[in-house]
Amino acid sequence: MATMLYRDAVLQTLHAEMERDESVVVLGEDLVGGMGTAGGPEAIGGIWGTSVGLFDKFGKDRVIDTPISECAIVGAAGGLALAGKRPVAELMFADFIGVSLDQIWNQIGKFRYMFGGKSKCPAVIRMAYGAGFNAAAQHSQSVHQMLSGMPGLKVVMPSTPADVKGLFTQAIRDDDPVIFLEHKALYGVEGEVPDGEHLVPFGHARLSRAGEDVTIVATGMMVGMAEAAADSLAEEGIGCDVLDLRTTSPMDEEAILDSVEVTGRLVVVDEAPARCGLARDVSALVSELAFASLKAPPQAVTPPHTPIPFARELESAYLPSPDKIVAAVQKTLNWR
Amino acid sequence: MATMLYRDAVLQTLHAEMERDESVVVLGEDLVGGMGTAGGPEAIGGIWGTSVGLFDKFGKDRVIDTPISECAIVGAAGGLALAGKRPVAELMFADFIGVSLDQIWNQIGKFRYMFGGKSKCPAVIRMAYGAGFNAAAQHSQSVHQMLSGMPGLKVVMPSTPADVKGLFTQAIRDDDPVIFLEHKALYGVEGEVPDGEHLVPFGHARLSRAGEDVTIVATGMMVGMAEAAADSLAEEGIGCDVLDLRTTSPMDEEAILDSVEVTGRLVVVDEAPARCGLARDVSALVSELAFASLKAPPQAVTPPHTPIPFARELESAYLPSPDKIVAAVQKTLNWR
Amino acid sequence: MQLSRDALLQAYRQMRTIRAFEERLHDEIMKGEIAGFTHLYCGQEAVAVGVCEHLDHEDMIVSTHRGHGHCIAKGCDVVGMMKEIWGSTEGLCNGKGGSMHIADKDVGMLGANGIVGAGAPIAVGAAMSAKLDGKGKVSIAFSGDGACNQGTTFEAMNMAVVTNAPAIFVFENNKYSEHTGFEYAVGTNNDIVSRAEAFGMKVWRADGCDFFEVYETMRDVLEHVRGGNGPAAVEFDTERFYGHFEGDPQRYRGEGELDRLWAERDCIKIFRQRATEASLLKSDELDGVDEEVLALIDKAVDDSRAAPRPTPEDVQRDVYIDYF
Amino acid sequence: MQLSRDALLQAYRQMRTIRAFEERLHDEIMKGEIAGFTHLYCGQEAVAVGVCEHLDHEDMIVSTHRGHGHCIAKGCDVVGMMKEIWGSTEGLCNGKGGSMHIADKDVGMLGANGIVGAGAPIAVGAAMSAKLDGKGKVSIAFSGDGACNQGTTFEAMNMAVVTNAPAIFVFENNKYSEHTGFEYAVGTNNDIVSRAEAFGMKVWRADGCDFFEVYETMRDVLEHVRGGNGPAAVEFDTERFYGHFEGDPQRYRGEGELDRLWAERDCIKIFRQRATEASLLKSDELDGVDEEVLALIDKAVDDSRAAPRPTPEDVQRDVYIDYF
Ligand SMILES: Cc1ncc(C[n+]2csc(CCOP(=O)(O)OP(=O)(O)O)c2C)c(N)n1
Ligand SMILES: Cc1ncc(C[n+]2csc(CCOP(=O)(O)OP(=O)(O)O)c2C)c(N)n1
Ligand SMILES: [Mg+2]
Ligand SMILES: [Mg+2]
Repeated sequence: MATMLYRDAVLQTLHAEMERDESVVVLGEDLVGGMGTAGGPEAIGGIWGTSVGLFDKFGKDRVIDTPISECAIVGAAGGLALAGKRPVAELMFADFIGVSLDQIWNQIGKFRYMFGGKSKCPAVIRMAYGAGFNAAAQHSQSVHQMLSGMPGLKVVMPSTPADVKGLFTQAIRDDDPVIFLEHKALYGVEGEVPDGEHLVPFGHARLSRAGEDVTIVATGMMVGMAEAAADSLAEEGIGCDVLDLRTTSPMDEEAILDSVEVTGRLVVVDEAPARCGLARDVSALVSELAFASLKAPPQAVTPPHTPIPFARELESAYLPSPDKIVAAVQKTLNWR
Repeated sequence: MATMLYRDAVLQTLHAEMERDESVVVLGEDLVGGMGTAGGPEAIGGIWGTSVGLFDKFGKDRVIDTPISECAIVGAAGGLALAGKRPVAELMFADFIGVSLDQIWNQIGKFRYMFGGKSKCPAVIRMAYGAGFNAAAQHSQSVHQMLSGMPGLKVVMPSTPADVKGLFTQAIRDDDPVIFLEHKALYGVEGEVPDGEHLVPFGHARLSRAGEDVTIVATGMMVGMAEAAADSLAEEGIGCDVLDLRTTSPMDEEAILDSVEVTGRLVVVDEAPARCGLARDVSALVSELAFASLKAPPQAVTPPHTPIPFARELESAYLPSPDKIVAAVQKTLNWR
Repeated sequence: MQLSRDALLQAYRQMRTIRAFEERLHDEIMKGEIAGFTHLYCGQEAVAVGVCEHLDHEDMIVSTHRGHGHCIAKGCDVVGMMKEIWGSTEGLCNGKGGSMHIADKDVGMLGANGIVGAGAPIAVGAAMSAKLDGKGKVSIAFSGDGACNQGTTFEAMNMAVVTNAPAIFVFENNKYSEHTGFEYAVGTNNDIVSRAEAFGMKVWRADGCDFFEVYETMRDVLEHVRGGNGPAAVEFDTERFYGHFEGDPQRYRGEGELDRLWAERDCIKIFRQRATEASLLKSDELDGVDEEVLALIDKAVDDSRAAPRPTPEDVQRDVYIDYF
Repeated sequence: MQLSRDALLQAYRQMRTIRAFEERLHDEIMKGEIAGFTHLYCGQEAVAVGVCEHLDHEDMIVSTHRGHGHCIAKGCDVVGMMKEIWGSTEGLCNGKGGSMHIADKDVGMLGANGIVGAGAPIAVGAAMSAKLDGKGKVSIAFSGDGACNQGTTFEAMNMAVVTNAPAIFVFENNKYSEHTGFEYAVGTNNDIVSRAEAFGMKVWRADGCDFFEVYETMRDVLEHVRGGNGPAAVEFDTERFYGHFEGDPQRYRGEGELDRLWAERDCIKIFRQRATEASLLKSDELDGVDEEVLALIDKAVDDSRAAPRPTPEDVQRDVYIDYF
């Protein structure tokens, strides 16, 4: 097992898959960097450093640096996929689904169904999401709740470098359109990554902490917070299952229900607000399907119903935290 | 009280509010119709017939027929609102939020917050939503679940001509940005509408049927289905509260919780799929806040996780129906 | 190069098939037999056929809400299309798509589209793929005069220029977007392709009601694009004979406008005239084609009426290839 | 018409204020005092000031992610801006917006924007409003050479032409969008405003590093637009002196490129040279302004450091005017 950064797991998977399969093509803004400049290509290799070295190795027809035209980027990915390629498009910030949603939602997500199952659209749309950098309301958002609600799309949210490799490889080889959500604050996180071929199938949650008192469900950046909460609760003798969903569409409903059947108590942590969000979805799912097992009302730890504020103090107050998760766990334990 | 069509309640409210306040401006595609043609202006008055006669009365600077440029339409509404006007933009089909989402989500919905409460954006974005016309995957969608999850927006879903008048008047006079969702299949529905000034405040659900056994929560087109179900259940001696939410943001959580406290049983009907949808939101809300009152697991009646199919038989199977609601009510009554 | 007699007959057959398909739809829709939103291509046949007669199945096209003509011209099965519009499981899209979403990747028809302007970026992606394959294939985006105001169309044009993709933007200027006139909605007030030109693209303009002009113009366009010289745009002046959608009262038309168009701008009439006057084809040959085409459409409708209907279980099929 | 001495001094003061504001930010960001993403306008001052010196508070502007210069030129309070970037509740946006979202509607500054291309449609709406008010006011959208590839920008230009709105599209061509060169990303490969021209708009081009040229060009542009002759576009050739964002290593620059720009294309240096050589202003007058400006920026930073910080309760304020 090699140790590597989350960011590098993205990069190395791209290198590996592009070598393995020449139908894999990447496109996005500044993916090469330096196009049309005196400094020349590969001046940056993606603003997240997730495409360094691709241009030199695979050339301009497979590593396509694009103008600032997100709709055309996703649309082109759709066209490449319909034509038999495996495009991996980068949107830079998840917030930019605002300018490209039609292509994501009404086009690539629906081709297969609208065309009666006779086309396939193996496109991956990568984007960096999440808060924590005081980047304010238009550069910090979580979008999995919106995208998971769109039938036809698969939505992936890796929380570790190992899962980046396993899930991203799966995403590229998957024949359905996949939204691949990379958390900005995780890019610099290090972890062990299996050598050689490593695939993580979609729809299988990862149990990252085990306990019998409370089930905590989380994704992406929230997983680390849930783990921190679980670890501090463990010191007080409270055992938590921490379930990292890994993919929110498909969602591993079975793993959630199985865990709650044992614990009878549920805390869902999400980086998006509650209204029509993932936290409420999971709570409802459990309430509908594991009602008899529930010993206390499900708890949701989410940001409030506000845009994401700029100032440090405001953003910290906005986001979930291990403390807030601990409080929610205690609330469900102390219920009645 | 006059009797009028849902569609005409939209139209007459526009006439009344534009007369009352000259800062009200409307814009959208084919809103006038016939611009630049030999037939001349007012050839259509909106494809839903909801802007007939406005152009002749208020002229081209207040009744702005636009090119097919939804992003610019919503953006222009934002600019008009920031500059002190009360724009009412029409998006024709709700599905077209795909091409204009950035302006809805990242711009008009966030101006106030990002600018520290020092700007206001009294824009109304109207759009026709919903299935029932075999218009397939890109012209039939419900979008309230996505938009309600966007802090900064208010989301309104009238189900009767009277509520169209009351809620639309409120929307136009409201100082926050409002998404006004008109169901295509309701345009032709007739109902009594109060004469004179009639405002319905946001965040107040309407109890359209009263009963003590089960609470049914619905919006828009689903309200009629819930009523039909409640009426047929009433014949069997089963009493249902039918709550028409009217607005999904803000949502009248109190009314829902109060009703469930009495009935102990909840059925939520929604025209959008369950995943990260409104039905799951309401179920979770009740599970979190009225856990002790619940006698049975909440039931959601929603379409499956699929795009909207074309063929008549498929679309009928896709949509909720009074029968499916009755079945859900019986399921919750028969639980254990 | 002149077209051979066979090629001319084939072109005529395609145009007539589109016309007959649509006029039959017009009737059936009035009778209430067909559900959904249907936009008729009638009047624009010379464009679809004049463009697609140059293509093979590895060339790709992306279409619009007014897509029947493009589909037929590109080689989609006419009976399968009719069954689709009828909502049968034997339809080209198994009844899932309907009129606005017909596709058949096997003939290079990547899809009609209900979202105005959405096709152009998709076509650019297909063109990038064609470039990568290096076989000289092209990808064509059909767009209307209304679609040329959609941001996606502009982004697609710029992207095609930047990536030197073999994409062709075919603008069918039928002078109306729904009920609104081209002269109002398209800022330039003269044409569409001057915009494409400003993106650094080579552009052409031609009469879209004259098959021969369309065909010959496209020969030049394709030579340019297949030669690796980057994307191109072409604007065809054309006419829409029916309403924007079925049911449109067309109050935006001037007095006598439609009569004049039928008399002077009917591409099928024009084709027949030119082909017979130049003694390329004989009137009775063409009448023979007409009969065969009408028989085919009759069969398509009969088959569609008899074709199997979907069941509720079909709703959940084909959302994903595999979900878990 | 020549500018008065006072007007010249005011213009210089504005340019110097922008420069000093940003260079101080550059230092403070390096020290880690400031959170978030910051894009410096340094190098482009002559554009913001040359444009905005023609405007009053009822004229409106819409800005970009690189907005400090536009804000200062339009009259936003410099101390309030600094406090905003510091995240204080006394900031122009109460600490909610930060560098990318500064706005002050009272001076006609409708908002900076983190989404490239999003401003242009908003500016068109403001222009529609100005037209309705009939007072000859205008609305200006600032955009970069990168933003000119975003569909929204095109839609906005067409919409402005169609509605004959008094909108002005100011394109600041600093030749880079992030790390990518203008010649690569902008398909035309020569300029931006030829696109605007293709929408039927009157266009201008000028050197954005020369305040006098910007100012005089804008006089013509504004005369055209205030006169009700419809929208206009103008492209200024300008330079960005710092990285795209703070922290950018600028590996896309050629050898010696930045040194050359500082030497030859510094709009402040050029202004001083031209103003003193023509004996319009004296060097020591200008030095006096420099000192005043630096003192103001010192004060802004000191005040910002001392300014009150938000509390968790502030998070939920100002989402809506009233929710229930
Ligand atoms: C994004 C979007 N906006 C609006 C519509 C509604 N609409 C459907 S067709 C049409 C007119 C299109 O005009 P044009 O591009 O000229 O094509 P034509 O109908 O003339 O073939 C409009 C406005 C749509 N389907 N999608
Ligand atoms: C829709 C969108 N796409 C991409 C970005 C990321 N981004 C921020 S600034 C920028 C470059 C903008 O270039 P230009 O318009 O030339 O402005 P400049 O930075 O040169 O002032 C990019 C790509 C964004 N903020 N919004
Ligand atoms: Mg048209
Ligand atoms: Mg630039």
